[in-house]
Amino acid sequence: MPATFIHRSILTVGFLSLFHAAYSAAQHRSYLRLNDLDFTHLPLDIFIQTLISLFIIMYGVLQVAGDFKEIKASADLEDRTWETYRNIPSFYTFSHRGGKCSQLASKSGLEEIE
Amino acid sequence: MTNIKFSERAYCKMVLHAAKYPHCSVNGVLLAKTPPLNNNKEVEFVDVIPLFHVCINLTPMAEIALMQIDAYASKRGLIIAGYYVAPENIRDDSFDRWYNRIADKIAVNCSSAYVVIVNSTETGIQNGRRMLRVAQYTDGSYRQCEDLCISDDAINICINGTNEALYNKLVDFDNHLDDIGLDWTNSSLNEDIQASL
Amino acid sequence: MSADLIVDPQIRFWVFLPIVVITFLVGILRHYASILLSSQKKVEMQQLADSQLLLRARALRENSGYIPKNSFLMRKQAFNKEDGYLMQKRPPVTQNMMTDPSMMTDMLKGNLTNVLPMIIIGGWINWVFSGFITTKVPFPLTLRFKPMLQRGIELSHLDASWVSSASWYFLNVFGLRSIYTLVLGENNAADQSRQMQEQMQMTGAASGMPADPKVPFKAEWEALEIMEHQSKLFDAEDVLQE
Amino acid sequence: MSSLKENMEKLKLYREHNIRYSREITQVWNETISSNIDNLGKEKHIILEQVCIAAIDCYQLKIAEKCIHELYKEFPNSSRIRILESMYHEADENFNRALQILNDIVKKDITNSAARKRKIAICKALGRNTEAIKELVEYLKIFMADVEAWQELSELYISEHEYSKAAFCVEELILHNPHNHLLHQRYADIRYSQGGMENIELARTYYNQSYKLNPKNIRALYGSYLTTTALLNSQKVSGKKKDAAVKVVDWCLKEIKKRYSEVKVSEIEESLSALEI
Repeated sequence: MPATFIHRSILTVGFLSLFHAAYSAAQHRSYLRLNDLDFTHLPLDIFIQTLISLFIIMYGVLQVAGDFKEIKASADLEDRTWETYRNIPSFYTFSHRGGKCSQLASKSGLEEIE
Repeated sequence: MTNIKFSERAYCKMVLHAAKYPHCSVNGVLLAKTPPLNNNKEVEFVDVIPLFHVCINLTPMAEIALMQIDAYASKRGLIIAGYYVAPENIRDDSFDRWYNRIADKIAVNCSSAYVVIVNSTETGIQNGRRMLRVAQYTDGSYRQCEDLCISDDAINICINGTNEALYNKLVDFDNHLDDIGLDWTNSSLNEDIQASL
Repeated sequence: MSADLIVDPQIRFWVFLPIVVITFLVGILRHYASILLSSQKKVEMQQLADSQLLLRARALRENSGYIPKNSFLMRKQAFNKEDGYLMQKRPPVTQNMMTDPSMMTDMLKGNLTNVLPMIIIGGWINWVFSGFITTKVPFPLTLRFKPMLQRGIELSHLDASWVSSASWYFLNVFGLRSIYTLVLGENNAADQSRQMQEQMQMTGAASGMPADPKVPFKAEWEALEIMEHQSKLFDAEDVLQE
Repeated sequence: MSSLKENMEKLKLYREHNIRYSREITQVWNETISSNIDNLGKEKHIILEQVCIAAIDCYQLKIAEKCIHELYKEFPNSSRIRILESMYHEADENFNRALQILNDIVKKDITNSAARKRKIAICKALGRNTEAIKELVEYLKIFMADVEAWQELSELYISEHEYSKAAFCVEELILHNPHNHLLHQRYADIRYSQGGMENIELARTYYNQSYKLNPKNIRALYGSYLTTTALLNSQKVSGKKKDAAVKVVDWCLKEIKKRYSEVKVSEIEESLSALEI
């Protein structure tokens, strides 16, 4: 499945939201420091935002990254046929029916039959 | 001497098969009307079934193919009466070299099997030559037959066919085994050939 | 935290960034210089054959389960018998470095592109930018890191997480390697037009071959000798019916 | 007329899938590439090489000449392009000239495997298959791990009907590539062609292996069917084994029919009845 615009924007939104959460957390820490309070835990809203954006990013990445590969080692070979496997360019010969000698051979060998 | 006739369909499919894979050895079988024995003076090959191009000297898939073709042919009142081969290297066109177990098997079924060597070079097709050499295979020896009868229509279809890349439509048994959705009887190609007569 | 040490922002522009840029550019320059100077390594025929032989022996050892037992035994015999592939006697290869002039030039070129710039640029940076504190790693470190991170600054009371300019240079030299692969592409030296220049492809890793094949041959011989054939094929009957 | 980019994509696809579509490639060249050689960017050289080989294959020597010329302009000393040139002469039936070029290359660099392979191909082109086999065996004594050469040798042996030697080559290929279902199937094909009960048993194992590796491989399925029926027909099989074999045959037939009913080609489907005995 090709990555669509929607998936890309989902990913972007996820990242923005995550950064926003991180920034909020930093703000919270500095607020605590200014008021000489001890850090116990993050506020719940920041916590939830972080989690949600994490999942959004995970979803977005999965969609954008493209198709998965099969885990089996032979999976890549499944669609190969002899057609392509036996085709070895370094051993090509050109004296076949499309080549030059075709003209010569057909002159000598076949005219007598006609 | 026997007079050998090729129908347009048979001739075209043979030549197109050779033209589709110019760099491979290809083979196939020829189907004739059932009683070729009564009238030893004339044989008409009405159809061919293109078999292989990947590796023509291995037997298992050939056996499978022959079983199916036999069933197909007998339903239509035809018999496998010959074997054709187009060698990879244009220079090897002796009958002995292309002796094949398939030809042998046909000879068992049908008292006189024919072996056809197709030497259909691209330039040859364009010049409208007939590019076949036919031999009758009896008791382990080949007798070359000289009396071939091929209509001009067949040759013209081949000329047009190679120009329009008609060979891409042809399906041989190897193609069929790679993708069983492809039809080795080539019914649509047969219709095309019929239509252009 | 005793971090009340304020670093002059000018240091950022005149020391910190220049060091990064200089090391990066020197790295690029060195890359191209090595391309210019590198000579096509000639591979000895015998060496090539040996490495291919080893590849084949390894393939046999690893995947023997996929061929019938007889075929495996036949091959094992061919490799391991008295005068088999792995037991061939051949004259010992003595490659004397001093007598082979091409080895000498190769060594010289290696020095020229790797060691020399390192010394010169390092010395130069030490001379120009010596004595600055450039940056601070964002975590506390023990005192043992001091000689590594604070080369050129002899202050025993300075926190170990501060980095001096000379150390910053060395960090860059080693740390920029992955950036080079990013900029210059994977496997650095080889790009496409270069491949064209050479031949199709060299099968087998001939370059990594030691001069004396005896040792890997012996190891391979031993491994093959103790090997038992164990079929890895699926059992014929039950494969199809699940 | 399709755009240049599309055509480049197409050529890339052909390259990746390694298909010998020489006619199509030269057609693409005539359509767009020939007038846009300098707009190919990074892929220029590889495309020129590809087109050159395709053109040689179709006996369109003018195109090939142009490609070789372009490549020589940039890499005047490359042995890879010298090999292309020798291929050009080969297609032109000027085998002596081609051999001369190849011999030169080998003389300069004895490790050049591509040139050696071309020399073997020339032998084959001249129809001297036995000589080609001999040369190839010599080649494989040095380049023992060259998979392509083993593959070629196996095909040559098959064309000479020397099945046991061909089987040896395919075994070698399997060793280098044990998860390739095609090789297992080919090995089984060869063993079956050899004949004899032992070989058919072996073929059966390998068809099953191939089917296991890739259930889409219909040849393997047909092969299992064929070998198991052969097994049934032989006298030496005991009762218990026979029952199992009958089961396998039935299963194979069912599976084959299922495949065919999925694609719906009625004319072929009816011919399948021939398989039932």
